[in-house]
Amino acid sequence: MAQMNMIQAIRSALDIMLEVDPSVVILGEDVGFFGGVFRCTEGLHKKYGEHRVIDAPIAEGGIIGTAIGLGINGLRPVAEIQFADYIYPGFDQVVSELARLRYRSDGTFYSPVTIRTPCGGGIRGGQTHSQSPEAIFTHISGVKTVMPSNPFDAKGLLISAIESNDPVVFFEPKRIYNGPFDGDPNKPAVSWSSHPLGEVPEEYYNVPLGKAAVVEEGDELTIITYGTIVHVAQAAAKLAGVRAEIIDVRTLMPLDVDTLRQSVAKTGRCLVAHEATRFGGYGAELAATIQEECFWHLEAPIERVAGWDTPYPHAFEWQYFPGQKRLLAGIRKVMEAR
Amino acid sequence: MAQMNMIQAIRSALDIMLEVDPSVVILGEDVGFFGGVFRCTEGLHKKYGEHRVIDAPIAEGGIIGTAIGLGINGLRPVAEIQFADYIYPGFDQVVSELARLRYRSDGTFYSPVTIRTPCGGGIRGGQTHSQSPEAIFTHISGVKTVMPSNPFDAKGLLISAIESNDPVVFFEPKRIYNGPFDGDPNKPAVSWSSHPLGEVPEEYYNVPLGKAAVVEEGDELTIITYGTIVHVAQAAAKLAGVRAEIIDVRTLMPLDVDTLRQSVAKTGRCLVAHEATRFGGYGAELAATIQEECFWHLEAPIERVAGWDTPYPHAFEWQYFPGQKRLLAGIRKVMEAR
Amino acid sequence: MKQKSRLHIPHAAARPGEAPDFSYLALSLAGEVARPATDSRVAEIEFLANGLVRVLDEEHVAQGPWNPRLDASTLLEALRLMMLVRQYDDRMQRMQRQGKITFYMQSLGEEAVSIGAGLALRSSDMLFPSYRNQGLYILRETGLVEMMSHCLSNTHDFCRGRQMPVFYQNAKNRVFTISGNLATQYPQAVGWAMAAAIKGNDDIASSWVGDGSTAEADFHYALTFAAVYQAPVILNVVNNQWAISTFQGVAGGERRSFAARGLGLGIPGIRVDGNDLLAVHAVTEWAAERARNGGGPTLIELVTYRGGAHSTSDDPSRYRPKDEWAVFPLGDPMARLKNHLIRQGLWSEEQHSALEEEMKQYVMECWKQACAFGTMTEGPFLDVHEMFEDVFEEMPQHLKRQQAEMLALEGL
Amino acid sequence: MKQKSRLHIPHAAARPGEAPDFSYLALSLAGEVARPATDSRVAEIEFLANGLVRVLDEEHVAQGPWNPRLDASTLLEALRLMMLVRQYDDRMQRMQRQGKITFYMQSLGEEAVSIGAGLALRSSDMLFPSYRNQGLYILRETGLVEMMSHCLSNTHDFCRGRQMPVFYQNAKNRVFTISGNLATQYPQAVGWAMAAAIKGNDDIASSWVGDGSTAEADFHYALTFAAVYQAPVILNVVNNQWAISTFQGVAGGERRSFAARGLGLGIPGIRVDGNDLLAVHAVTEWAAERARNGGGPTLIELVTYRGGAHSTSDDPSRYRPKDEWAVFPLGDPMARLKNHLIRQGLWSEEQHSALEEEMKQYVMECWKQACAFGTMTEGPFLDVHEMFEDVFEEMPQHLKRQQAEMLALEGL
Ligand SMILES: Cc1ncc(C[n+]2csc(CCOP(=O)(O)OP(=O)(O)O)c2C)c(N)n1
Ligand SMILES: Cc1ncc(C[n+]2csc(CCOP(=O)(O)OP(=O)(O)O)c2C)c(N)n1
Ligand SMILES: [Mg+2]
Ligand SMILES: [Mg+2]
Repeated sequence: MAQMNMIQAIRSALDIMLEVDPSVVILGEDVGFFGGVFRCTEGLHKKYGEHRVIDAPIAEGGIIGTAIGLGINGLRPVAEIQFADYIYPGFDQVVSELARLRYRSDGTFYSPVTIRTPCGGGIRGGQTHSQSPEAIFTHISGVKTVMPSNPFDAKGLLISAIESNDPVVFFEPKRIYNGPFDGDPNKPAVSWSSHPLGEVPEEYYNVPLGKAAVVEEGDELTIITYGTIVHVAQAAAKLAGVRAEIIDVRTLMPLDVDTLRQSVAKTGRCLVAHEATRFGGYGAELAATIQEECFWHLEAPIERVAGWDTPYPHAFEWQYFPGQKRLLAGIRKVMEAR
Repeated sequence: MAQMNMIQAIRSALDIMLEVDPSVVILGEDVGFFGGVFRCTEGLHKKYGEHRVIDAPIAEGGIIGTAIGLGINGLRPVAEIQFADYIYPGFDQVVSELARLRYRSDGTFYSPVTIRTPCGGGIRGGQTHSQSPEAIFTHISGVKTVMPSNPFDAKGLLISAIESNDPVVFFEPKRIYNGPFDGDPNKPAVSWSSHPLGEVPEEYYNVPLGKAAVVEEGDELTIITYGTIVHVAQAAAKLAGVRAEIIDVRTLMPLDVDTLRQSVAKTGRCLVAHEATRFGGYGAELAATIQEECFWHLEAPIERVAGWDTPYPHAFEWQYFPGQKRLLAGIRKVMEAR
Repeated sequence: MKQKSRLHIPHAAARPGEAPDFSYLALSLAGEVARPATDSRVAEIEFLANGLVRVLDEEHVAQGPWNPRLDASTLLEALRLMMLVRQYDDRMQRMQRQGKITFYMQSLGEEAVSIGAGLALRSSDMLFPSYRNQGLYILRETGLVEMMSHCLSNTHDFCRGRQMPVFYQNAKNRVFTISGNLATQYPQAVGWAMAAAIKGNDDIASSWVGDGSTAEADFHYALTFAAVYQAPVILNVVNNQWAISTFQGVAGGERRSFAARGLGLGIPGIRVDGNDLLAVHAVTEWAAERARNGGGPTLIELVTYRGGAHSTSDDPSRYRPKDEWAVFPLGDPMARLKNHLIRQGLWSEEQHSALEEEMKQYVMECWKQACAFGTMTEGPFLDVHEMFEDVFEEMPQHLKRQQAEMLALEGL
Repeated sequence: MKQKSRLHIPHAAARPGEAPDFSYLALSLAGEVARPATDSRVAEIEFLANGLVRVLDEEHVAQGPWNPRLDASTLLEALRLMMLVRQYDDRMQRMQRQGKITFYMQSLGEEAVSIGAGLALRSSDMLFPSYRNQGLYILRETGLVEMMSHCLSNTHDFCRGRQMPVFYQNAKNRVFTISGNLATQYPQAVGWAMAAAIKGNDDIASSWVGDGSTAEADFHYALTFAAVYQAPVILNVVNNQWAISTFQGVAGGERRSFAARGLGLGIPGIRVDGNDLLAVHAVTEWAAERARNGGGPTLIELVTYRGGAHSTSDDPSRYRPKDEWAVFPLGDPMARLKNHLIRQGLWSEEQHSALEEEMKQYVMECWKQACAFGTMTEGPFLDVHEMFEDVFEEMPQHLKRQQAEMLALEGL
């Protein structure tokens, strides 16, 4: 076991996969000699060579398009998109090609591409370095969508994603790269070393795709969330003094409905939370599913707490970010509803 | 009053706007000399000239990107994307630019672009000529999303969209271009002339954005839908023999929540239906919103009927398409739930 | 607007009712363009992007340095394949007109583009075609019955009814699955070629897009990545003068050849007579040798003409003169190869019509066999439950549920 | 892999610890490159994309046909503006280091790119800058206090705190709002220019992207649409040798100049010494005249060097030699213009340092004024309710609800 932050955990996953599988290649902007703007590929260029950790031109569509071709020819590409806010130029190759290849060719062609991309705000990045566009990917048939909330999961899920023969879009909440974040920007930053899930095995292991994690058990309320907000939810639940069962979805698509159903059937109350904008966000799918699956158990409407339906404003980052206050208000609303 | 099908109604809207507003320009693939692959711009090139109805290179991102520039310089562009399945190369210019321009510049820059694009299946188009990607646009803050279900609304809503200083993505369900479609492909095709909403004024009028239409009044069940499925829902409700209130959302974003709330508060039961794939589809937002707004009125879980979570298969178009059978089953499920 | 518009709008040379006019097409004589060494520096061979590489002259004689000197059997095989493609197209076009299939796209007049290139490449080279390259599938032995079965979406369809007609595939023989989205295969071909280079073998990739498709982002991505990594890839632009209703000028072809598009990135470009099978074969061989030897990508513009409608949904009489093809300066690729063979005494009109007859029968036979695997109206039909397979490698829970729901509804 | 990879990977000329090496940069002498008429046919002026247009020689004397012959006051104005940009950058860089602003990007060493072009264009011409063109905003009288207020996201911020620092805008003086997404402004500039042509006036648009950004789709879209419609636009590529950590070869600059990228579309390209204010002014004037007279677009590559870090989040010592800029063959644009003026007796070291001192004070003054409108820690602050405005022209119901909810939560 070692202490790793999320960057180190991701790097460890990439390092191991490059080591054990000679067909794994990494490409992306600044991922090579430099090691990535967030340092996730640091040292790998030197260790595995410039032919396996490849600096790419600044063209997200070209990176994903060529990655698909690399995959068709037997390699296992891991593409890095520098910020999720910049993935849109590559959207067509994801939707029309990567996600459809296996289906349209009756399984004779597929490309096992993993797309890693940092997402989320809380780093003063303004509207073009803070987005969480996961919902536009979860709606696309044929690609899996993952977002870890801690180093242990980040490494285990990334290894599963790379090993998967299905395409995976792997979102990395950059705010928690260096430490968990409970939503209070005024508190001194904490590091992962003080967090149990900052304990990460050096060696190979995986966390299966498609399985949610019950982060905290409880019987009064179910909070379904993922990414950075997992930590905010834990803090808010403590503040609220409710016995909340907190579920980290981890894999957004395919969704582990059973785990959600069991919990809400038990608690009868449910709050859904994420950082992305609310309207048409992933929380809508969660709420729609829960009311379908657990309607007769529900004692209150399912509440959604999410980013407002505006771009992410630089000056009002903390009013935009769904922090403890907002989650607390949401929890109260669900608990008091009757 | 005249009899118009949806193509004629759309053409009439474009004709009027080109006539009354010299700043209106149309650009898109094959929209000029040829008049568009679905004939929506037929004759306009000849009537208004090649400088206002412009044949564009095959580059959806270029069409939207230059349209934004045309708009910034005082013109009012209407861009046609030949099929909604091909809008993805232009997605970045829509999300990162068109939708954000007003916000990021504090209103000093904006571009009143309308993007028209045919969507939906039922025309044997297979997986790349049948998609309904509205949900990935409704999630984007800063763009309005519209989908008419008949000629009268198509003309009125398109005029409102063009007149709006906000960007609008205007989806045209191509299956009902020439006539309403109740979901039964074996029945002989009916034309709009037999439909009351095929009666369209020749002259200018508009249908405001952001207002849903109650297509049929009822007190047993609320069916919320839009586009082609409006007609399928009407047929299915008749078959089911339920007094269903059928609501055509028309404008998906911003959503007319009041009309939905009033109806479900009255009926206590709700079915949401659309052609797009189910997971993370627009129906999820509708269901999530309804259970938030009307929880205490609900006597049954909100049911979603939608396209399956697969690409649109050529051979199984009618098993994919949410037709009468599927809606009927959904209606029964909602009505029988207790 | 007060003032008059100063915007330049490209104009097609001729529209319906006007006399066809191909004076805009820069032509060279057969044998006129030099053939440089395949390891030449790009700066020294820019002329290849301006001229028009041609081998067959007006008398159907092979001329000049680009003559690939193909033996008789190869030439006859090329003619046979082109004839077969045309017969196949003809049959399928008519089957669509009779409502037997939902959609079809011919390659009428462009047969040499696929056959000439396909014969010049190795079977280990990977092909990324566009929807007008059916010739490549036929050449790579995909089987007419299989291709027809695909167009019928029947039980023998290699993509199990997932795609509409003409979106062929042949993984076994290294021909990629065609996409409905224009040009997406272009950067994929570059990526495939990069992988070949990374593996250190000398396979190459070749891809095709139309003139109109060059405006798409994927064209730019492909050229950029191919240039940066010197990928062993051949990027073909099939300039058949039209993109549905817009002529090649709307794609930026008014001022410079499409072959020149890569020069600014240091990618050599060759403009070739796409209706001259020998020329197409020769330039493909040249580019393949260059790529295999580490010389990187080549962009080839194949000048040809779309002899038929864009697709069965299209009506070209609305936007171009009916008789354009008849006066197209580069003629009909099949007739030209046929006359070349006859001229050499390797072939005769009699043999030609005999083979044509034979093929008609064969294609008819194939159609019957294909129909035995099911038609749109008569079974056998594909199992509807299969529509949920291959979205992912393993079917996730929500798809299993939807599959069960659907089967119940269908009473299965 | 068994065999060795044959993939070509571009290599930076020098990495940390190695001696800087700019031998890959093709240079011309001042005055060496001819100046053709602005209505020349593209084919006749391809040489402009290969050479390097330079006016100032080693002795700081203006040479040759591209000498714009600017009068003393214009030259002094240019120097003043470049100095002001640098002083502004220097102040803001330090303010970021002190935590007063969240982020900053300098244009150190690239000042002539913006000032040279800006002075050659009309105030009615529309500018679509990249984030390293602060010079254009300063030249178009955006106001340092306003620009600083933006970087502070304070009550005087022209975008009301909506964007992070350096994403300036100036609608009144026709400078577009900067986007965080690379190259998106490029096709927008072309569209703006198309509209000018449609309206029939002779305004032109000009846009800037970096060398790395040319790989994006929007670069291709812009060139294609500009060529097809002959839009009156100047498309500038600022080749400062680096794109964060990757050198210009990774963007495809290894084999051919960026100026040559448009030749395949019939767009003339000019490669110019981006650190020579006179040369930048001259080529911009040339392209503007060509565009205004209906000659269509011109692509200009400005060869320069990114003197500072990519941004305050970057550490270039990890990927390039520390002393590269010091030996960059095209030197420091400000020093070169200064020496040119001194050489002509129009300026002196004393005047220069005096003006520099004066400016330091002025910039300091502006900073104080800006801070009076609020800092990150001290008020006044923007009204938080404003964050819901301008998503749409009128606030829809759901945003009103969210606004009310937020205000309640904030206890406002
Ligand atoms: C991304 C995308 N945009 C638009 C279309 C619609 N479309 C299909 S074919 C075609 C014309 C293509 O012309 P060209 O590239 O010249 O090929 P050709 O048909 O002439 O062989 C268009 C616009 C599409 N299939 N994909
Ligand atoms: C679409 C997009 N992809 C990636 C980025 C991240 N990014 C910001 S600047 C930059 C490098 C740009 O280099 P260049 O175009 O040469 O401009 P320079 O910084 O050298 O002026 C990158 C990759 C972005 N902002 N937008
Ligand atoms: Mg074509
Ligand atoms: Mg740069």
